[in-house]
Amino acid sequence: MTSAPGGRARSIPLLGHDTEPTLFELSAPGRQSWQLRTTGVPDRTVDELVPAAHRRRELVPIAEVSERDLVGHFTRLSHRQFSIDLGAYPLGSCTMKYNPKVADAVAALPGLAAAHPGAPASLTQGWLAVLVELEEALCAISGMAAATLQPAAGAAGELTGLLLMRAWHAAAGEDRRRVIIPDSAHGTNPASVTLGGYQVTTVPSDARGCVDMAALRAVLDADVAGIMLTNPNTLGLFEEDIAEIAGAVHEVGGLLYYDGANLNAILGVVRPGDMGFDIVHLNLHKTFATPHGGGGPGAGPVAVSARLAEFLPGPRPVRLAPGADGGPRFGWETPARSIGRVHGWHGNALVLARALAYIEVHGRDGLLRVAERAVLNANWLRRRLSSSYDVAFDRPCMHEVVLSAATLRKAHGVSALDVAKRLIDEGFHPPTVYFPLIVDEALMVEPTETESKETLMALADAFEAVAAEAVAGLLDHESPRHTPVRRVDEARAARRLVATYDARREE
Amino acid sequence: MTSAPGGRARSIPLLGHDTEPTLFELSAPGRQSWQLRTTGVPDRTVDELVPAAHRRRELVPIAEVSERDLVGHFTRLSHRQFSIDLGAYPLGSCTMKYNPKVADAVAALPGLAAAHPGAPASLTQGWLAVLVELEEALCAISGMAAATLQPAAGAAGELTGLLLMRAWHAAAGEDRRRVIIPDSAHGTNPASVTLGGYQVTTVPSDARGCVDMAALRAVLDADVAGIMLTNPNTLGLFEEDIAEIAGAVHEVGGLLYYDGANLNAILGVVRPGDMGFDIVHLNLHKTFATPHGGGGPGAGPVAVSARLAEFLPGPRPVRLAPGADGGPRFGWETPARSIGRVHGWHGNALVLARALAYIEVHGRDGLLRVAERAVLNANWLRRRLSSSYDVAFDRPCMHEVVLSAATLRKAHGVSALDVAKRLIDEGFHPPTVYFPLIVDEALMVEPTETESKETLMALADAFEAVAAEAVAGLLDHESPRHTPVRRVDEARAARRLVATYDARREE
Amino acid sequence: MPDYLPHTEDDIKEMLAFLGLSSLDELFATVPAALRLSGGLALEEGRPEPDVVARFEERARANATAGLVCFAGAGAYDHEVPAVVRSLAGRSEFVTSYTPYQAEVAQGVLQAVFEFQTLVARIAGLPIANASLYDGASALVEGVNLGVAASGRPVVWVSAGVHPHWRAVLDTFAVGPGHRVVEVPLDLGRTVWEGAAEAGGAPGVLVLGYPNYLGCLEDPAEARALADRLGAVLVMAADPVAVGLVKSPGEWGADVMVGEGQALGVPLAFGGPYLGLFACSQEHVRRLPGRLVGETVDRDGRRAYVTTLRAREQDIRRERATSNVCTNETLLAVTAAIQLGWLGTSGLAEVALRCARGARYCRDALLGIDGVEPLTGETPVLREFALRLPVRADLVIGRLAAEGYLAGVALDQLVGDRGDGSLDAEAAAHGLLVAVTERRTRAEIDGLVAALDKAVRS
Amino acid sequence: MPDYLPHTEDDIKEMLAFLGLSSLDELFATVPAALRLSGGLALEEGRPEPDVVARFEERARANATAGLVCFAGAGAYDHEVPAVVRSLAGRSEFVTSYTPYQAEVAQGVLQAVFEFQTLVARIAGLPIANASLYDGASALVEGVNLGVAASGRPVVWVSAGVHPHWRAVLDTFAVGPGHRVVEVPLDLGRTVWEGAAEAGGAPGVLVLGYPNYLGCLEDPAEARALADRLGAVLVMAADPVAVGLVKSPGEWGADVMVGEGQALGVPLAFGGPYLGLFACSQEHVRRLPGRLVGETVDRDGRRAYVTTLRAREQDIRRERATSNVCTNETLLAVTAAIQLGWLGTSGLAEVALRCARGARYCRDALLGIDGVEPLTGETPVLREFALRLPVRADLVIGRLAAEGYLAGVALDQLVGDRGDGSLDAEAAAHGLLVAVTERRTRAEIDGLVAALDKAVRS
Ligand SMILES: Cc1ncc(COP(=O)(O)O)c(C=O)c1O
Ligand SMILES: Cc1ncc(COP(=O)(O)O)c(C=O)c1O
Repeated sequence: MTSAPGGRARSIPLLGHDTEPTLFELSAPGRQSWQLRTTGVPDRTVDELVPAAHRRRELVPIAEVSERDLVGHFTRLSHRQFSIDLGAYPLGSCTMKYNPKVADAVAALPGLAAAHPGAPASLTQGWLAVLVELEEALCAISGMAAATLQPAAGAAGELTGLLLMRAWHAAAGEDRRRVIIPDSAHGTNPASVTLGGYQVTTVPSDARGCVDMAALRAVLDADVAGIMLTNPNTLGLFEEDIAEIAGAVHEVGGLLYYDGANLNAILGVVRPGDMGFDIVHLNLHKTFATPHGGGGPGAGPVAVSARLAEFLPGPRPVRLAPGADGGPRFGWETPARSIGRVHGWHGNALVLARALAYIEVHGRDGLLRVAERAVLNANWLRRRLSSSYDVAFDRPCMHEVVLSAATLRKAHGVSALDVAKRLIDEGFHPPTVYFPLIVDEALMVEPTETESKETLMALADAFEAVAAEAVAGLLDHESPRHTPVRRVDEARAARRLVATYDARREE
Repeated sequence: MTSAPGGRARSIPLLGHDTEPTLFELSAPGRQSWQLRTTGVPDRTVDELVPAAHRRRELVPIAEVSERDLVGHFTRLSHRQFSIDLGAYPLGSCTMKYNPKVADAVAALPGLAAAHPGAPASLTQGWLAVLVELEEALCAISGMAAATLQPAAGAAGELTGLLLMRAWHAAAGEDRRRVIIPDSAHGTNPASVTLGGYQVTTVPSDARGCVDMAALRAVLDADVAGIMLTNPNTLGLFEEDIAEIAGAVHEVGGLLYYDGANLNAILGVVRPGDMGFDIVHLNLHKTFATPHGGGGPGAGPVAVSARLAEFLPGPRPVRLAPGADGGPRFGWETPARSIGRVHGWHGNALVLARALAYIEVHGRDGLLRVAERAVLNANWLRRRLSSSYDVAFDRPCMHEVVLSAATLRKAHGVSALDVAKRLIDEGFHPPTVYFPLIVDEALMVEPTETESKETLMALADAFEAVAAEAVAGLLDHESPRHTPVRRVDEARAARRLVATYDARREE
Repeated sequence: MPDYLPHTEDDIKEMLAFLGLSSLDELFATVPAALRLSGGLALEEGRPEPDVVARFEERARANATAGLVCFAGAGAYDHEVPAVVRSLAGRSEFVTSYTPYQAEVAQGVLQAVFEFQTLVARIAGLPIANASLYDGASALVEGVNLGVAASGRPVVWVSAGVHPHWRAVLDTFAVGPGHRVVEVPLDLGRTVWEGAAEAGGAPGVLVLGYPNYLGCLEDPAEARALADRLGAVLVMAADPVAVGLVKSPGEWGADVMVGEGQALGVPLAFGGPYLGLFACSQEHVRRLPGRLVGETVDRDGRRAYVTTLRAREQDIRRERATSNVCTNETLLAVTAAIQLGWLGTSGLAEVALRCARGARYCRDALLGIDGVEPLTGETPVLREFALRLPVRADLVIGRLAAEGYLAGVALDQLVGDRGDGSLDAEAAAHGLLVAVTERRTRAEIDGLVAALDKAVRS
Repeated sequence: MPDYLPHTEDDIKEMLAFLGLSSLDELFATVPAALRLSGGLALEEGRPEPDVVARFEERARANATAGLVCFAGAGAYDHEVPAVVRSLAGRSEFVTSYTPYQAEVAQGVLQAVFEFQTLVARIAGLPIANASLYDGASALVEGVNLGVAASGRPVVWVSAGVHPHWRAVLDTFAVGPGHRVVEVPLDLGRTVWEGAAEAGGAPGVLVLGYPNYLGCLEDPAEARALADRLGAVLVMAADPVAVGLVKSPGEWGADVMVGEGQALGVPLAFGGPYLGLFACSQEHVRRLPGRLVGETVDRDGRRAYVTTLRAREQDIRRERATSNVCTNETLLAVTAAIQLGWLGTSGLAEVALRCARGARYCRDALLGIDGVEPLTGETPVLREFALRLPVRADLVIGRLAAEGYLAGVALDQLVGDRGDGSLDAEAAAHGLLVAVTERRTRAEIDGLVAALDKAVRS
């Protein structure tokens, strides 16, 4: 079998719409990219070094490509990929704001990037300073007393928070079994509840899109460990009854967990701690603009009120008494009743450093502006689009608005998916579709604060044009039309699973 | 006038074929990207600092965009641009080989990139070492005695070389007026001759594509300052009579200038110095793989034989007697009869550093492999394509082969340009067209050594497919078809010159 | 007021007017006044980028460790990462995109992840690999969850040779589902499975480190046989670089491989973001945690990639999902695919071989220093090994830092008070774990040895 | 044998066979045996990338200057270049493409250059700007060539206030065309045009530096009037940052602006690659040197960009071309367009203002040191100024380097023995040129002043 040409570029949309061969198809026996340092270490054969019982018979087949073809392949793949840097990305609930490049530069500093996580505190004071100062900033922002930076993403933060909840109740000699979540909650919430060893009790949303207080009261009892909320909620609405909710939950001895995915809307306006939350996770890869990397890495620090601090994961970076020179000193400390480690080391350190840089550039004033502009943008879109789309709950929203194609669907047979795909042809990444689940044909739009009025106008025009097409019966199921691949067959992918190149060849 | 939306991405081929607005159309009064260091320097008003007579009345209009829109704009532009990293770039005479990323890393080292060119030698020993070691390597490669690294590109090297020629003859009390160049020469050669104060005498190529010896002898006399040749020449052919040429030119007291643009073909095989050349320029942005940056920067060092060294531009980096610690020491020195400076500082330093890195990785053995593979690739293509295209001079070539669409043109009304544009649809950057001028409908193909056999096969298949279409009368003038813009109206650009955005608006 | 906001004063006026509002503050009318933050956040005012960069440069300088010649490992290794990998993985299309929900505009990330899955599966010697998990520790937790679900038995036998931090993370997350984790002790670097039985209850899962945290290659055949006898799922926590030389978990018969992918192109970065590797046999595919990319075709029949078997995931299955993971470590998976592409078939083996050579050379030399003893027995080592020093290891590390070396990781710092069943406090305090990668030159190793010789004598 | 070559042994065999050859050597049959190099190049064997990087890191460390707080200028300035500009200009599509010969696949570079031309034209206050030249010095040479061609008179009056290196380059290249360059001396930082006449022959071109190399803002109106009287073309060598505050060359009536664009986002980089700026009035467009991008439409009527007026260029016009330039500095032109986009209308002025503030503050403080005198008279300065020290400038620079400062550029090193008509050797030896950019903090300036005070006393 001959290999595919590594220098042909018909797979980049600039030149054509071919598929890009895989790394494996580009491979040819004997090609090599690697170059390793000359060490002068004495040669020894594999046989001398690896006992026969363990030795592998053949090399692990990877691929054999020249550096030139390696570069061609992955550069071409990048041209087949949309990203924030290319344009607006109004993906609801994901807060796809511009990621400042300065954070990349900070994360690339050798003094940070080349630091070994197992080095003693005396040799890593700079990193400890970053972690401690970030923890302090996050506590100030969320209105909490202490935090752990270990969780690697939001969901990890959720599970960590639920284990804190569990430890808290256990310490009180209680064994509660249920955690309440609203029906509008993100999927990670119920999934985390299960992994936390709790049962999910779902409360419905009321006509205003908020937690139905009556329904909540009905399910509250001494078996309730706590409730998980995001506020603003996934409908982009602020839970106005949050004080009552907090009161009611606390009354039965439950704790309030805050899913910080939507914190962007309220930075500097209101703090989860002041709303009565006991445990808060923050998505640094959303609110604090750390790049999402096509699916990760993220960071989901968890901040708690004073009474829960002693349960936090450890070891924790802490300030020590100033050194001889009076300068700050930092070290590690494990809380008295710590639930233990939740990460192999100290958390996603470079993501944490990026977030601190973002926070330091914005400061108290800048973060407030972020929230104001985010909410302004979302409301402007809501108002503009309320005439052409159903708005799930048409009242002032926070950082995002949930539209619905329900009417378009009924009247014109056009789905939220059709609208989303058609928007691609208009030059925009689609919004989040079919979430939250309680909204029929949901189109969840989060413009974020870094998009300009002109971009919002163009986005609104695109949305309206698509709606108009639908009404005129001109909107088909063919879009997107320009992308290197058209609509993909998801059913087939699941039916005939091909999850590796080798599985394909076996076909 | 409202501004264009900075977040819309229909101009990237991934999503669509719109034109990308200019930076100026994206501008909106009051937007800002810049952030400058807090200095604590006392404020002073412009009036205090700039005398009224000099003060400008209004700010220079640049553009007012957010950092997010700045990133969107230039990232989108990059998706409208082909590059080596995306695929093969067989542009004859340009040696578009893969540019190793390691050279970028070297050029980014703060110790190199942040060094001020006016700092004394004692503070820039590292840079001086780079320059001296590169000069030594280039002399070894070209077989010359000394070199200047100042010229910023090949053409600058040519002119520098011609001035060295002039200085040499002047020193001998001679005032010669003519410089000979073959009719196949690159346009910079004659242009440089004129700027060097000489008249161009053109010698024809013979039936074999080489300098016609008889014709050369006929124009040689005491008025000839020298001859400029590139060997292999622009037809990709080695001038086999080079020894005779050198003898004849030297006989009349002329000097031989070597245009190093095609050096890639003979690295480690034969050296210009051994062929009898007196002055040699090297295109580091070709042979030594420094990235061409969409048109520059380059570097065109000039190496000379011992007898010309005293005329070299100055100041020159030189080795001094070892320091107290026995380590190497470097300084500056201006040759006795230097023609003077040819660059504002020391040359395109970061390009020079990249080239040295490339040379050090390859070494004596690697550079020879480069030449062998480059010539192997070109000959393979020549052989493969000789059945479907005219080969200007169908005999073993060096690093490139000049094809011709002459027959296709006569028989099928298809031009070299049609072939070139059609190749774009096949996923390849076109070859150089209509150069060298002496070849009718020239298609000059230089695959370079970093393209694989598979890529050459695909390229050959594409060439043949296009020829077949032409023969079948199926090749139209419509290609390229997928690119974000189709064939552009060059005549109109020249007729109604719009060289700035402001000129457009005046229309 | 530095920020990245495009809104001009006029924009804000116009937009507020359009909304019929007179101030930005009114946007927050639905936030109860009583809860509103007065006086703003307790943070400094914003500072321009160059000021912030200067601060970080200062913090970076305060990490002395970054300038040292690195012999530390313990799960984080100083391997070569070439400029080409950094520049490709840094392409902003990979860096600034979200999870590939819209396949038509995400073929770049999807295909790169598909290639990553293929490479992990080949390294694991197992047919299925997912699109990554947070890190090795989280991969272990997911592996155990899968094993318990598959076997239906909550008892988990974990070799104490598994990385101490990973075991700690497993303990933390075992609480929710209520797994009963039994730690099986080491002796001279080898797991003593015999005793485990007493712990009561037949295990549903066995976990073995390969190599273990002390760098020793234990015998997976023994664990496999035991697992067969007990009808348990065998999870191997394997190192992808070691696999360049040794048999893959699949060859040893593991049902699940979990691993840390940091060694595949990811910088040390003080411990994160790293890359959780997860592979398993075909029968467990529907229990696979996290995202999975599959190949399919588009409506024109063109090959295309898309996330698949979504029904396992939290956003669809919610409380019955196989895992709660959503955001994973995609960018690092893409980086690993590029790094592996750069290493290629010969390079992965070459790196493993060079590590083993360097480690052997270094270990022999260090054992030549009197008072320095091996901490493990005859079990073979590759890239890393444990020694018992005549002096407390933390003191030695401190002294060698002054000489320009990060000598390794002190065992007591690593294992804390959980130990591994064989280390007494005294041994832990004198225990040093030394790693030698392909980047370490003979001169650096000789330098380390000389400095350590001096350090243990002074 | 490290390299970047894809050829396997089999590839080579097959390809040679296809060519009917039996060895690679036969490929070079047309090279006369007598000329063939025997024994190979006199170079070391190739070394793998990491070895080479290590070497360069060592060389980089040997450039002490890079670590100093920079007060040196003389045409190369330490301005802020933000991460965003570096990352955009580093996109491989811009970095690894060739000259945009095929417009359809080069709209990215073409449009970026079109925007660059627009920005340079606006800064120059002139309607036409080209796609860049090598550096300020080469731009000056081209400007003079244009002026001589336009005026038809080869005599060129150049103010001695023009950067000494540029004047040196002009002298070098004047030899070919045979321009007669007359240097018009400075006095206390101002050009004394009066004397020039004697040099004989009416000049076709006048050249003025704005500001001049000593940082002084001379009066262009005087030069313009003189040029009018003599019917000469006025070329102004202007600094693009200064233009943020002062009138543009166009406003002053210049026919041509030449300049160094390094200050617009280009690193100091030991002097290159830098960026030659060139702009002129409409009447000279057909004499414009170098590449020019123009706007047009494609066959579908879409806006498109293409290189235009090619008939001026060497590849078409050959020996009658307006210039021999082919490769220019496109990547730096693109960088400058991005940097200017980042600065924007307010930023360019802000940078110029901050430089002027810093320079004024620094100059006042330095003049407070006894023995330190101004070298120039009342002519106003912006970012840079010249002082006369009581001690040799090179000694002071050496002493301050030890304190962490690059104090400036020694005048004698800069002007060499060509001087500027007013500097005697002694003044040159004691002359120091100090530049203060927007990056210099008050603390850094105070530190410089204190150190210099100490240095001149010791
Ligand atoms: C509302 C909400 N909660 C939780 C999460 C989970 O966060 P992560 O993806 O970082 O695990 C998300 C992110 O998608 C979210 O939008
Ligand atoms: C044969 C030849 N000579 C000279 C040159 C001019 O080199 P540069 O573009 O670096 O000025 C070139 C480059 O195009 C060339 O191909």
